[in-house]
Amino acid sequence: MADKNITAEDLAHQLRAVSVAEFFEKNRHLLGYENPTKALITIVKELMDNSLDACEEARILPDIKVSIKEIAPERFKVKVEDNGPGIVEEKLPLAFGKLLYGSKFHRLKMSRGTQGLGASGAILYSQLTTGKPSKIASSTGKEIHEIELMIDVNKNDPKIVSHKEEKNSGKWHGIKIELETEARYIEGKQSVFEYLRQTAMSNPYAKIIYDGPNGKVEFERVVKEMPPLPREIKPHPYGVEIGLLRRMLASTNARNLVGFLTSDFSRVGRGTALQICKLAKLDTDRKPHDLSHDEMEKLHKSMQMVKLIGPPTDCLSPLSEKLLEEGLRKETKAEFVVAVTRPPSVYRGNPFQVECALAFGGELPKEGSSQLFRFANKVPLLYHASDCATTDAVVDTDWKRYGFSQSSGQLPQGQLGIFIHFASVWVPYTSEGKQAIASYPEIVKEMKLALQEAGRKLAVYVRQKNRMHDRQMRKELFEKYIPELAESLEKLSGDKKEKLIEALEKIIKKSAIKSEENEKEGDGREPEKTG
Amino acid sequence: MADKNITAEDLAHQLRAVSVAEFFEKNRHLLGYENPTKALITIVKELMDNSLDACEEARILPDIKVSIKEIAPERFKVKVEDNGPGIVEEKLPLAFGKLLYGSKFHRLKMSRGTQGLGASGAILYSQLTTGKPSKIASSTGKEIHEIELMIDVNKNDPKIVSHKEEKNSGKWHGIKIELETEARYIEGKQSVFEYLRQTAMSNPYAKIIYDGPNGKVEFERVVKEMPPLPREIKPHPYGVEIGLLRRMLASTNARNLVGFLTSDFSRVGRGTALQICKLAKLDTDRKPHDLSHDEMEKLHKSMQMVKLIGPPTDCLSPLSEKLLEEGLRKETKAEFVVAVTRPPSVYRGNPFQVECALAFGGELPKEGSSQLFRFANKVPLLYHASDCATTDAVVDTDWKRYGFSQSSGQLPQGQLGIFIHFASVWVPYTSEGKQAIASYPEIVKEMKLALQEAGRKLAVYVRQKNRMHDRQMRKELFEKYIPELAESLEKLSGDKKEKLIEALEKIIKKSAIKSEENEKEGDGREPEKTG
Amino acid sequence: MKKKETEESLKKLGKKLATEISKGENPSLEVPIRTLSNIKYDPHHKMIKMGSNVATRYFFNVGHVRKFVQTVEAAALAKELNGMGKHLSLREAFYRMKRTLPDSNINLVDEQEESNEAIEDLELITDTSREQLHINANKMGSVAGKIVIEDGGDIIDWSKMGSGGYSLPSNVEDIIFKKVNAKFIIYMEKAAEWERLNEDRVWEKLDCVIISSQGQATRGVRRILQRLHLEHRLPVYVLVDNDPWGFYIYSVLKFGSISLAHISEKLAIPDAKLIGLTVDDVIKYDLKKHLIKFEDVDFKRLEQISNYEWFKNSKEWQRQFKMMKEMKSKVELAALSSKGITFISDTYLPEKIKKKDFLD
Amino acid sequence: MKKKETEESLKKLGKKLATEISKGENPSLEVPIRTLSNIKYDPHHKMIKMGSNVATRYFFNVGHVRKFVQTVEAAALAKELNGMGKHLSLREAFYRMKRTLPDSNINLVDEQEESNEAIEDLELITDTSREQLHINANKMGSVAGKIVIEDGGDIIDWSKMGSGGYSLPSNVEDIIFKKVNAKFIIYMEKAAEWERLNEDRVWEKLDCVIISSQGQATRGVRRILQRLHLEHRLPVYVLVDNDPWGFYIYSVLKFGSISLAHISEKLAIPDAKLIGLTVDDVIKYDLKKHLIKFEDVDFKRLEQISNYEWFKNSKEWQRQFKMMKEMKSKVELAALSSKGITFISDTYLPEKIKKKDFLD
Repeated sequence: MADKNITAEDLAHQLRAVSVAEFFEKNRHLLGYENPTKALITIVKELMDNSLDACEEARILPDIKVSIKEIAPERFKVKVEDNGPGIVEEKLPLAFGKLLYGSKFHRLKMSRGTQGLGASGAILYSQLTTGKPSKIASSTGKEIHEIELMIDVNKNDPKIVSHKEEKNSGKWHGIKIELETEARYIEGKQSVFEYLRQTAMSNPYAKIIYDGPNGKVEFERVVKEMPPLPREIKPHPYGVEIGLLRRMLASTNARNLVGFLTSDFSRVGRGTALQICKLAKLDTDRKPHDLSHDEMEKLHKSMQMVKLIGPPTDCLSPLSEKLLEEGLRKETKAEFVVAVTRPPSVYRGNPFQVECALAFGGELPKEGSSQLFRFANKVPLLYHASDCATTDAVVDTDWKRYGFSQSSGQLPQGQLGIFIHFASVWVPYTSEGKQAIASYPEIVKEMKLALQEAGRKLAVYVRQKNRMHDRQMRKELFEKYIPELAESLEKLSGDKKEKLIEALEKIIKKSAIKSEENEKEGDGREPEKTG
Repeated sequence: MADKNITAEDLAHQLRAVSVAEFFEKNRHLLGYENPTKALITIVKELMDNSLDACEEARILPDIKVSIKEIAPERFKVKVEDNGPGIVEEKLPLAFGKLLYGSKFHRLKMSRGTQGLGASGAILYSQLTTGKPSKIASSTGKEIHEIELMIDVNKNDPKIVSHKEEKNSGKWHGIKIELETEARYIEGKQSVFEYLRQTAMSNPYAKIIYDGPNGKVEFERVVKEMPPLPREIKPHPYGVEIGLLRRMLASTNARNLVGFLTSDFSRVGRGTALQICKLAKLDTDRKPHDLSHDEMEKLHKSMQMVKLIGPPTDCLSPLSEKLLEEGLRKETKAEFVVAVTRPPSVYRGNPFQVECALAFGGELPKEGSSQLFRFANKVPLLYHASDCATTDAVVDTDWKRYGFSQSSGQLPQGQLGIFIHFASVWVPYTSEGKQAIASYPEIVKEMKLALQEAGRKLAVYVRQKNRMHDRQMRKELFEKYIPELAESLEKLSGDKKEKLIEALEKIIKKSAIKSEENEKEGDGREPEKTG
Repeated sequence: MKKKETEESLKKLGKKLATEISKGENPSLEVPIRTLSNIKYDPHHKMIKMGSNVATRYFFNVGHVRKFVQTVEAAALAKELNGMGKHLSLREAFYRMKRTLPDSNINLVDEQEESNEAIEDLELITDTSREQLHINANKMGSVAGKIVIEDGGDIIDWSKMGSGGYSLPSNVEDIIFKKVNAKFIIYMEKAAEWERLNEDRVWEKLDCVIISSQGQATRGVRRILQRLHLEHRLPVYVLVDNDPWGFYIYSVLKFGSISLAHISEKLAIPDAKLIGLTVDDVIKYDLKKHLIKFEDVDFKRLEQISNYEWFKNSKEWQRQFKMMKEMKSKVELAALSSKGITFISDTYLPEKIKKKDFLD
Repeated sequence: MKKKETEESLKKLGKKLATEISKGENPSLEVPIRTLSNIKYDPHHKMIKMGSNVATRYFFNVGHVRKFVQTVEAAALAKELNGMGKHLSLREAFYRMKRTLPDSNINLVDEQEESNEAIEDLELITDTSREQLHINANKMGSVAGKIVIEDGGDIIDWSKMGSGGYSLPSNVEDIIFKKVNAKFIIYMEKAAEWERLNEDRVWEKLDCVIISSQGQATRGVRRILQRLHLEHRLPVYVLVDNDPWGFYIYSVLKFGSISLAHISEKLAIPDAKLIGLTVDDVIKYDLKKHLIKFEDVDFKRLEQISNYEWFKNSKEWQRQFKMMKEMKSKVELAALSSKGITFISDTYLPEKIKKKDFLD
């Protein structure tokens, strides 16, 4: 072959479809597997996300066990077990053995996972680095199915290596998954442990048992209620691009435009639908399938022009102030915690909601910068803090007002923990790693409002605490200076030192109350008088 | 539905496959469509890459026309036409209307595109933002096929809107593609114009005509030879992970292990194959399909343990020093250009090769930092310069040695253009945007060696140029100081000023030669003598 | 002579405070405010003076207590020094005041800044000068010329001081002028310039006194200039570089300064005149080739000075400022030596004085 | 007296260069090198001295030409000054040398730094001192005590100088000592300290001379100390703060300095002794509560000084350095006033002198 000229026919022979699995195997960094350290965290995160989502949908308080054991240098066995509803036998292979397969991609509703790439991605990475199948056990409460699974990368299809069915005397339900992987284990700010610790903060109704290379830790359940289940919503007209509108028109069951607009979108009533048609100069009886391209463009434009209220927000499931406070208090042992849940808001047609909490004192580090804990849809974000909307919001907030020192462009200083949770049906991550939230002005603004409200509440507490301390200090201060004054004054006036001290001590008792009233002068400035 | 508890059965009903097209539509930033400015550059880049790759494989000197016209605010019509081999009619819809479909994913050979996501991604983005089909015309030299195409996003399949066949009296061959898109057009460092300008630098055998919103520009062909066509190679044992080995074992046509190793890998002869089997304690006659997992692991380990020469490097197609120099000279009008092509090298089993060129003077900016032009497989990199191995290599090179000032950690200062080309079968991009090369030590080292060699050659030129200038300056300098010296000396010694001046003028003529020899002293330091 | 008065006013202060204490009141000090807002130019007396704004400082106030005690301690120290007839430098006074409060690790003063402020406040409270409180400022300055003084019992003839001159003390209150044959005084900002004039015996040829400090004139120098001016009517001519800093030295000598506004009467010489260098001198004496380019800081200073109330209505001064601003450069006195080694003594000064070519 | 010699050596230099030029040679100057590598401690004479390394500077050398012409111009100026019997300050000399080269915008000197260096080179080339070249250094310093001098025809009695003292000129070469009744000299680094001792009339009570400069002693002060020491055998006692900077002032007075190593013989006083403050004094006089914490820069300076060759073999000095390092603090002379206003004059100095409690 080689240097002879290649023709279009030659090239045609080389054209082939690439399977999704092949693509992600080669581009594994897109899934968070760019290095062995991050790979381990990604595996745990993806399996945890699935477990927590499943428990929540089934309204089961999550009990999750995570185990990581080193079985050879840079090779680990990872196990995650939950008490969720399990997956029915027929769907088990596809749910874990096919990339881009899941329940969450096509709906508008807040959840942790979205793309059907999480667990299958972990299994793909495991088999790429170890060549071994993964073991999955599932039960919906009846018998237990245990399968060994690999992914046929060329076809992006599951390949079952073995399948066992067992009795389930304990009525166990849930998923247990076990896989081997090449990885590296570290402790510290970006570690599996920290990921689980923060997950416990943002999911205080979950119990998490972690059996890691350095021992066992239990994160206890702090509260017994779960936040309400989010509802699925339909797209809001403001958030729909023309390409998507064309597809919706083609696949709708509605027989005319008004029906299409009212049934396939949220917040569009009959009146609004008529208005949209009128603006687009389209007959309300037109069949959605029959629109020409120009008509579609007009329809799309008109949809952006009518006045609509924002999308419904019950697709969101915030933690609530109470849960936030409990979760944060437990993990930081803070002496004071305050939480704020903002009302829902909208960016680019997507509903979202911001929550924040501030923790003060306790086991938080006394020196240096405050600690920022970032979450999106209850999932901790460990990487890329500097690119994140949460960081922008904290840095832009004037913490001096609330009694914390802060250099320009920096986090505040002090014994402070800052928790920010961003909940949305579609989180605008800045990059593929899903580790930072893009700084849309609407989002940063909501975050700042939340921080300011919480900051004001915290400031009241801190000030009260300081006041008690000040009173005692004041008295001691005057007592130290009295002998000095008396001594100088004796030299100056000739009056006896002892007599002066006695008189001054008397005044101090009398003036104790008065000096408190004077408090505001106590900043060292002298009142001016015009003589 | 809503708050009633959801069971595993309910969840099972919601499980669905997600098409690749749906996935990338929602995650378009993974393909370089994160904002309207970058989207326009990405579209041009993807279409250009395909055209250049096709011409090169068919050994045709590329003639490419790019046209961008604003047809409404933030809406553009983009046309790219090449004179390549074209695509046969049957494959036309799939090549453009299906994501992850292409000729380059499965082979080890240097090329611009790799994943079969380029053109189809551009069409997907076009239809998402405008709802319109794209027009593609193709001819292999016979009749011309013109189709209008959309992508069925749910299925990831092409949908042909129209198909025309036309006579081809002019025997034209190539591809013409025309699409509309939402976008924003800018000029400057990260623009379509700059992308094309740099493409012309790295592809001096191509002629590019650009008809943009601000007028028409032609980048002329500078040379008429193309670099040799790279050959496809087989994987090298050092670069194969166990998961891939497992798949190769399953799909090989070889009937025994020795056959498998010698025919499916590069650089493995019979002797080495036997050695690998011996190390793995595996019978050489074993059928590749029959290996157990443990045996595969042993085989994999043994493959890493034997001594092998590096992979063949004819899979690479560097530009060559001559082409580099011509390309850079034309675009910068530099007064001096020097290029260096390093011998091929290897990182992680992947062959690669570094080229660099330095341009001095001409139309390069006289003030401020030098200009760095970065390329991977002949494609310009416009974004993320600070994260790139090329920048690391330039910054780490000591440019003071070559006569340029440089602050620590910065690019050198001066009228200097630096061109670095990284060629490899697999470019280790730092992120999905394909805009920066990861700083592997092997890669940075090669780049630095190339820069140093070119730097030394440039320094010789610059020094020679400076020397001529210095001679004249020296003479003028002494002539200025002579009257001063004479005047002071008259006061001091009583000798007549005029006489002294005359004597000094005489010496200056005589010593013209001698002072040149003294040159090295001319730095103002005085030679020391021990008295 | 004023020693008794000083001691009295210090004692009075003590008595006032002791009385307040015995009555059970919060003892307080009325401290005239030394911020810019309380300082005004008095065009009638041609002097910068303090306004009448006063702050009350209490002992029983967390923000005041430390300064309050420091001020009283400064008063006690001043009383002791007056009693002994001894003087202390500011640094020594700091060490005298520094002591540790019982049962604590707090010092009454930690930084000299604190004792300095206490002493300044005390000057204001008791309407005395630091010299009267027996606290010395810096010692700096030489003098030569046709005057004989008596100081500490010694008779000193300033015209018989060889090449070095008489070294001025920091406190000149006790100097007695025995014989004054000088007709005027030239004050210059640099000791090198003084040596030039002394070597050339300018004071002998022109019947005058030459005095220098270094840069800004010290309090001792300003006081002796003022005393000779007031007690013996000697005109004072100021010789400085042609730059905003030289002008500022002149301004302080003549009108007083903001930081010492409270004792302007004891320091300022409203009739002092500038004998050079003016911008006109630069042109007339052909010094343009020795221009030193202005820096940003020079422009700023010039801008400030040209806005001083006391220069604002002077056409002549505004002309100087404008020319300097256009010239964008300054010129040093030393540049006169480019015209000849003794040019300043033989030509420049005699000419200026003969023509009465002064800037007022 | 040495004036003729100076003029001769300057003329000789000119003749040498003119001869070279007329022979068609590249005229050259041999300049002793002033870098650290060419400076050595001479333990025999107890002085820092210049080594014998020399650099040759050519006119026809791009790197040398400017400095070459500057040096010759400095020589021409010095010859002129000697001829006139006049002196110039360094700044005035700069202006005298500054001129623009014909047909160019180059000045012969642009910065005073350049003329200063040319003058220093000239001192080395002609083996003269700046005083002999008639270029004045800074003027700074007061003196009082039991000595009578004659200077420029005036008779000046240093014991009749009131509260101010005699102001020392920058050039003391021409001073004649008429009557010397003092037994020793106390040199102190601060003028405030000098005023303390003068007010307390220490020079009278202890039969001595008190001299101060400000910080590092000026050349004039060092020369007068050396002249009194050599010509009248007066011991010199140095009174400085207890810190590395005080020790350094002592070191320079005694052994000379690196920058003026070429004229150590004319400035250094190898027999000078430190009268305080030593670390022992700090302990003995109970000054520990006035410690001022060392900064990094103090530690560095102490480290440098303790490594000086001339201190390296002195057990006593190394003991001081070690104690200071452990104390991590310095103490100022002014702190003695915390013991009593006149404590330094009444107790400290008399005790130290009586017990000959000096550090050598």
